[in-house]
Amino acid sequence: MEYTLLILLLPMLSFVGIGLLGRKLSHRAAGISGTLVLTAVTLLSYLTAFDYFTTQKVNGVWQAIQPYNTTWLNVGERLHIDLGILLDPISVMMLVVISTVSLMVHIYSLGYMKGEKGFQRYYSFLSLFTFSMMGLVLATNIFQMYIFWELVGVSSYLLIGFYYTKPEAVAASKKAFIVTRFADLFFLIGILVLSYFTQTFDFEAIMGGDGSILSSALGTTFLGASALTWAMALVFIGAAGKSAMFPLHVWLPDAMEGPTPVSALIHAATMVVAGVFLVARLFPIYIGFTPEVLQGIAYVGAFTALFAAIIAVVQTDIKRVLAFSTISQIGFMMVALGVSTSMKLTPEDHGGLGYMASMFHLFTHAMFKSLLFLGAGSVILAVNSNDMKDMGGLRKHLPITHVTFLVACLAIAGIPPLSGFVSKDEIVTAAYQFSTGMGIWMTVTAGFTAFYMFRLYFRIFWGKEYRGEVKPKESPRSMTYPLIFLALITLVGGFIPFGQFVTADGAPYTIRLNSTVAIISVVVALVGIGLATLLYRKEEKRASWLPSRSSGLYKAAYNRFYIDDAYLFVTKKIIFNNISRPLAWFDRHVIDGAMNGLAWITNRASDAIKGFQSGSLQWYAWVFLLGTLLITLFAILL
Amino acid sequence: MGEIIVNTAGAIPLTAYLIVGLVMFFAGIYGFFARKNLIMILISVELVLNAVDINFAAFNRYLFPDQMEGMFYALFVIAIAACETAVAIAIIINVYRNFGNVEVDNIQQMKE
Amino acid sequence: MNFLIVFILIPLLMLFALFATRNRKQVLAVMVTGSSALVLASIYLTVRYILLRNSGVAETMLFTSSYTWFEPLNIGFSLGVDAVSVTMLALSAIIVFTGTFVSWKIKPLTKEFFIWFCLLSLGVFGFFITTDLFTLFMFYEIALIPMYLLIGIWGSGRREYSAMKLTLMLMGAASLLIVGILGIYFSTGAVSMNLLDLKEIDIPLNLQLLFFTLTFVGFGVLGALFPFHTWSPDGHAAAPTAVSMLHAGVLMKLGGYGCFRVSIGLMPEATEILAPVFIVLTAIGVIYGALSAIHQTDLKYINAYSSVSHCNLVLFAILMLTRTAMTGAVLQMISHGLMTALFFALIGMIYERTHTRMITEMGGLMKVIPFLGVSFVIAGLASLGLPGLSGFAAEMTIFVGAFENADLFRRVLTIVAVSSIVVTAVYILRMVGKFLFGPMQNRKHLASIDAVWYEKLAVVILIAGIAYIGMFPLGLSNLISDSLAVIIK
Amino acid sequence: MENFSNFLYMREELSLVVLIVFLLLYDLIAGKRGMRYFQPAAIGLMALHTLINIIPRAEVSAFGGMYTYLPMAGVVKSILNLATLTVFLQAKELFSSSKQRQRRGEYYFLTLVTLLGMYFMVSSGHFLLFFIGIEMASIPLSTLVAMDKKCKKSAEAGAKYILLAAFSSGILLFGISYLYGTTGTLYFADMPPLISANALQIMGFVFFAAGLFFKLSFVPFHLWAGDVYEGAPTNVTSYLSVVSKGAAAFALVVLLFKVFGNLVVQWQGILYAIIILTITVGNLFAIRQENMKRFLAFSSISQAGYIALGMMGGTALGMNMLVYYLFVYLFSNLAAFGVVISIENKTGKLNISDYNGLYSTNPKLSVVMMLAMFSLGGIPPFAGFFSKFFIFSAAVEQGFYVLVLIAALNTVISLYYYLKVVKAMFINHSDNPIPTLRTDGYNRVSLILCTIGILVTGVVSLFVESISHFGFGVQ
Repeated sequence: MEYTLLILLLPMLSFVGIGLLGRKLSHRAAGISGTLVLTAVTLLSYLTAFDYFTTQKVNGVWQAIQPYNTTWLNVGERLHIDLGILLDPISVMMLVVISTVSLMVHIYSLGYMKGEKGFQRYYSFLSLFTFSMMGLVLATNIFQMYIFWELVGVSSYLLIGFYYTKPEAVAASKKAFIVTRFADLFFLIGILVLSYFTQTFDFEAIMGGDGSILSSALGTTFLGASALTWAMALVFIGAAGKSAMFPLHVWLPDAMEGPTPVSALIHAATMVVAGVFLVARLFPIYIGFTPEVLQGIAYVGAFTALFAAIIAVVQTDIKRVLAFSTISQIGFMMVALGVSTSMKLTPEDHGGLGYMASMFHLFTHAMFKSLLFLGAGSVILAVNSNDMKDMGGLRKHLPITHVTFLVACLAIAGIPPLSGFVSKDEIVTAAYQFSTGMGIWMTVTAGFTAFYMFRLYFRIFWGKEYRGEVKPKESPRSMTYPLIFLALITLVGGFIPFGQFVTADGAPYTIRLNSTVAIISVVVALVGIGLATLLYRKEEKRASWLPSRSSGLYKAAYNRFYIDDAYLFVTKKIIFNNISRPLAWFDRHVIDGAMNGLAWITNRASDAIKGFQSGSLQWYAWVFLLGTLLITLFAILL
Repeated sequence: MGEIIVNTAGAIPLTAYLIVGLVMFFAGIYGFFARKNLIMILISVELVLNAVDINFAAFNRYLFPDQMEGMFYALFVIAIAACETAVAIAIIINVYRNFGNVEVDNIQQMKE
Repeated sequence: MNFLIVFILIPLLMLFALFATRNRKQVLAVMVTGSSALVLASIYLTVRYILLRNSGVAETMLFTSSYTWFEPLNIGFSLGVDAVSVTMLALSAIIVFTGTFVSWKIKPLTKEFFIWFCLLSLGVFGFFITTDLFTLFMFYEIALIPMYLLIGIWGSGRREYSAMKLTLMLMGAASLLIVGILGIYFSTGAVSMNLLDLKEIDIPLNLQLLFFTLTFVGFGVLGALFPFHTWSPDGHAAAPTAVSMLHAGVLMKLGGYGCFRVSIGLMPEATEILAPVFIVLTAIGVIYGALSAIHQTDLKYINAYSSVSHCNLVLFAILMLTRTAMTGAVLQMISHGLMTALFFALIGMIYERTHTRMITEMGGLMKVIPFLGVSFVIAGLASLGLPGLSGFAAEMTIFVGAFENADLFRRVLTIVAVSSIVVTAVYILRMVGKFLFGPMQNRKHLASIDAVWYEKLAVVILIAGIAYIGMFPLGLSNLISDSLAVIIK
Repeated sequence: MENFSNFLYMREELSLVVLIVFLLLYDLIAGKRGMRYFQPAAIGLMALHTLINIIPRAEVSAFGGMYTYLPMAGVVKSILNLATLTVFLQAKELFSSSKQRQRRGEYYFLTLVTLLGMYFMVSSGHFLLFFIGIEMASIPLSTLVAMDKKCKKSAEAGAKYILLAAFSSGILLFGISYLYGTTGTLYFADMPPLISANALQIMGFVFFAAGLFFKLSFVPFHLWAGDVYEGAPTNVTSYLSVVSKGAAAFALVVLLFKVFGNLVVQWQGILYAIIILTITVGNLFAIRQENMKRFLAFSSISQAGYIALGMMGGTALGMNMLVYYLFVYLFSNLAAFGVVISIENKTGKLNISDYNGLYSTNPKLSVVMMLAMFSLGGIPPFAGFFSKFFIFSAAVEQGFYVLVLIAALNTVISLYYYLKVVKAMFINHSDNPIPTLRTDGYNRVSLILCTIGILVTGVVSLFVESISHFGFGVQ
């Protein structure tokens, strides 16, 4: 399956080509060529998926294969960083997800970004991102993953800051990059620790054997935990940064400053789930050797899911709502991984259900969340605003957008038989298996999800009539077709026998719905939707009920529980003002001052002894004599 | 060498000469430091040189009477001191021409 | 005749030719010819070197030859290169070449500028090809002094103060060095000052400790060893563009190179003992430089502090005493050389257009000068260690190599050094965000024109180098690593 | 009559005496017209004298050991000759003003007499000849210092010099008298075994050495130097700073090595302290000077400290490097003085600040000055770097790490003030720079000679290698 290499190379070429030619290309040429390349990549991805899932099953278990691997850099006697392609169920699944969403976004952007300055740049960056993301999921070793991890980070930076003349966009891109970089630091340290003990970066070498390679890391303890625990926890911090887990989620809402299709691609469907993918990739180690870290992941995920859902309830910027929704949904995926208790997924042992559910939700979420973002983009383009206040009653003006948006909302809310229902239900089931408390927590979160999504839906498409001066127009076909396509997937995605393809141990599994959990979920979802309908369907008066009832909590949630302010405090006040500024001062005045001080001392010394050269003949002779006598004394004493 | 009779018994001991020399030496140096007139300073230097002559002569006479090195050295010192004095006087006259007096405190134009 | 002499002959010939030139055109012709010749020579040398190595020649150094120079002191003019020097020579050639183009419009006294520039490069090239302690020291000083005039005459800002500070601090370092070098020679009873001969001789440990400190600090000052780095921000900020490029890009590498060749190469036992002290200093330097850079508002100061951070990382890696870390150190030297040269070149070009280097007084320049802006962003990304650009490969080699150490102390300090990647990101993005992005600050800047051909040429060459090393580091890394095998097991 | 043939061993002295007598007679006999050729004749003959004596002879002793010719002394004499020749080349302008024209002959005559004195100093085998040499060198020098009759500073400098020189002679003689008293001999060759480091001998030695330290202007015997250098005619200053200092340095090193070998502990201790003091104090005073001559005076005080590093070890290497240092120092310092003289004669300007913007009007002079400064500061590839490196080697060889470190750190200060001059010429701007001027031909020759010396004597190893054949260590 060497052709998989093309999946990496084509977007790379497209990036370099469009990037170098730049303005020499017309908008149209850049857009079309970028989209064509992506189409080819998508087809190749599908081909890969088809090829893989038809051929690579041995003894009923999906096998991981490496069609391509080459040494990129030697770092030591045994350590070497490779670049290669690893195909296994999750990477193939990710290939499909990424290429599909990316292609949709490419097509969508032809319409959405039309006439924007820097159109070519936009497409070149999109290609860069696709390349990086592909490289990330296909990584054969943890260092390759880190390399592409950084590259997706920078593509995200470049794309968030696409409108670089807007200060908010610049600030947001900077924030996104730095927060994730901060998390990546821990990822890198985790890699260093892990590789120090295992002497390899390779996934298969680390996870393929009987675990003896990890024994030295397990045997070494540092501050009360084994080195492996540390390493895996550090790696998870990296994952948490990219996947916007609390408290590293602050960058994601701001990242919405980027063009909306970018938000759909990067900040909803693909890059932000890289953290989930990373944990899934290293799942055998987490579950086999450091279950305590895995539990921690579950709690972080659960907290983040509800936390973000609560914030999403009160946001008024539609993209922000979606951003917090994304955070919350990724929390679901993390929870699902965290509540797994074993690799197995058989009727007897459901330990691996969470893993499967997580991957499934990753898949479905990618589809409906990108659909939501693209829909939101369509709305924004129509009314030229992000704010709910400027919207309302748009269902008549934007029929296609409206319908597809509704489909996505129903999916995320968990209404059967849409795809979101199936995957989320699996997660909640897994959570109940873990503990009842976790199950209830996740159910409540799901209820919040339904509520805020329909609040969003109603406030955009229902409520007051649209009062803008220009009559909103439905978006061009280049934008609506992707919406329709994604809506279709969302509609039928739930019927994909996902367990047949992706499970923790590679053995197929047939999804069975747990009816109790399913009924509870649906009821909760319906309650959420009902509440939203009640409050927001008609007019604005009722909409202010929520803020007035719980003003303190509302305000706190509206301000995102002041986490951003805390960050701002730490970075601006503490690091910038209280560390960097004094340090700069210290450098100028103390260290440099010491150097200047030497010069000053020399000059002072020169001043101090100038009196010796008094000009007096007798003084000269006197010094002469005294010197002679002193030296005599000195010499005699020697 | 001629008939030089070294009679140390009952004569003035060497240390006495040396003390005289030392006293003259430091008297000269004191004069150099204390006098304000360049001529007087010059004379003080002469005193120093003469003290050295005494030393040479005394050492030669008392310790190494069989050769004349010290004596000759003293002679040469006297001669050279004379040259030095001549030149010094000439320069001091030049100082007088330029400054109008020969006070040592005046020749302090250059310092530091 | 030894081919390496070419690297001294060419700058010498350039010097003589420059004396004879009569107008700016001739000066530039000489410079372009000469620096191209240097580039070609370095390419030829690299190829020859690789071919020789591939054919199985296993000596520590190739192209060795030794001429007696000062017989009474057994001082020879010894030449020889290993992979480290070869790559350094290539780096220097590239930077001299690009520096020429960057100084295309230098005024006043064009001829004099290039004469000093040539002398500076003579020192640099000489330093990298010799293996004799004396000549090493001599070329080190030759490279030092032209800086004074180059900054003093053609600099900007507080140029006189900065030039004097730079010269005196580096001269102070040289005075430590001279004692160390002479001490090494005389205390061993060696028969020559050739490094290759001295390596065979054991120096008593107590003296090693003294000489190691002297030479490491001596060379370290040029490598911006904390806390002796303060010449760098002022000096680089005041220097004219090409000089900043050459100085930060190559001259600062003399420090690391010297530490590696002399301090560590000759005194391994003392290194073992004293390394912790300097590791702490350099680790502080890495973080300290980066944190100081956050607060600066002058582009050149930001980059100078960034250089402090990166150069301390070089020294840090050298002290780790693992082959991987040292390979990383050399990679970092090259990478930082290209990167910082690119930075300074771009800052110079931007300054010519905006007449300010304060990021607070600029904004939105990306719109006006997209070529320079994009190049600047690339340089920034290279500096913050983006994969695919040279900084990443170098830093990762260093980090992994440093982490190979069995003792916890070094590993903990490695983590401290690693954390600089975040801080670096902060100041780079802050800088880029302030002056390239955002709204226009100054209407006058709208009239700026984008890069012209000679500027583009220099920038493109440097970027190509950065990208090439960033994407395909394996060959270079193996070359260096093999060469280091004889020094570090 | 046999003794007279001994004179033939004093070849250099004889040829110099012939030169002196010839010039004396020329000055006496020639009329106004003939005097026009006086300087060319003096320079030509001096060059001839330098040439015929340039190759050192074998070691020889004459007059029962009173006069000892060492090959190294021959080298040093050649260096002194060369320096004197250069000083003569720079002297033309000194007498261009009519008021001093009549004293042209005296200047050359007196200078050469001091040179003869220095010959005696470096070749003597007996304290008497040595003393005569020292006085021959210093008494005429004082008249040279005071030569500018109308100038107050010159008169003051002359008075200071002659009186302090006499004072120092007194101290020196006092020391010799005690050395004589304790050993009973004044021959260099006989004295070493009789020196047993008792207190009286040490006192005698220190008093004697103080006289030489005075000539070398070691701190704390240096105080005269600044004033005298400033007050003397610039040409004389340059002679003082190079020739007089060089002769004294070599005489000292020979005495220390040959005569006072038994006191090596003492004189190493003394020199250790004196070198640190001399270099540091010289530097500290030099940084505050504005007057170029005074500045060079203190710079040369500090240079004397470096010269003394060669004595520290008591080795042949040290002596070789000391002589080599003198050789290089000659070119560097005289190049600087050449430029100062040239500018002073045309404009009368002497301050460093007057040199502001000199490069824009007199590029060549500036470059020579810069080379001189760099060479003095020890910057490669100029000769000063090599001599400094080598003299440091000589000290490090004997394990004086700390001393060399202090000396080396002091080069930083010295570089500071040397660069100050460079900065004035190249970097500073002036509204009223020194106008473009034309240096006279002789001086130009001297500057070219010095420039070549600065550029060549370091890089080309021939010089240091030739010198290295003749050195000897403590005996």
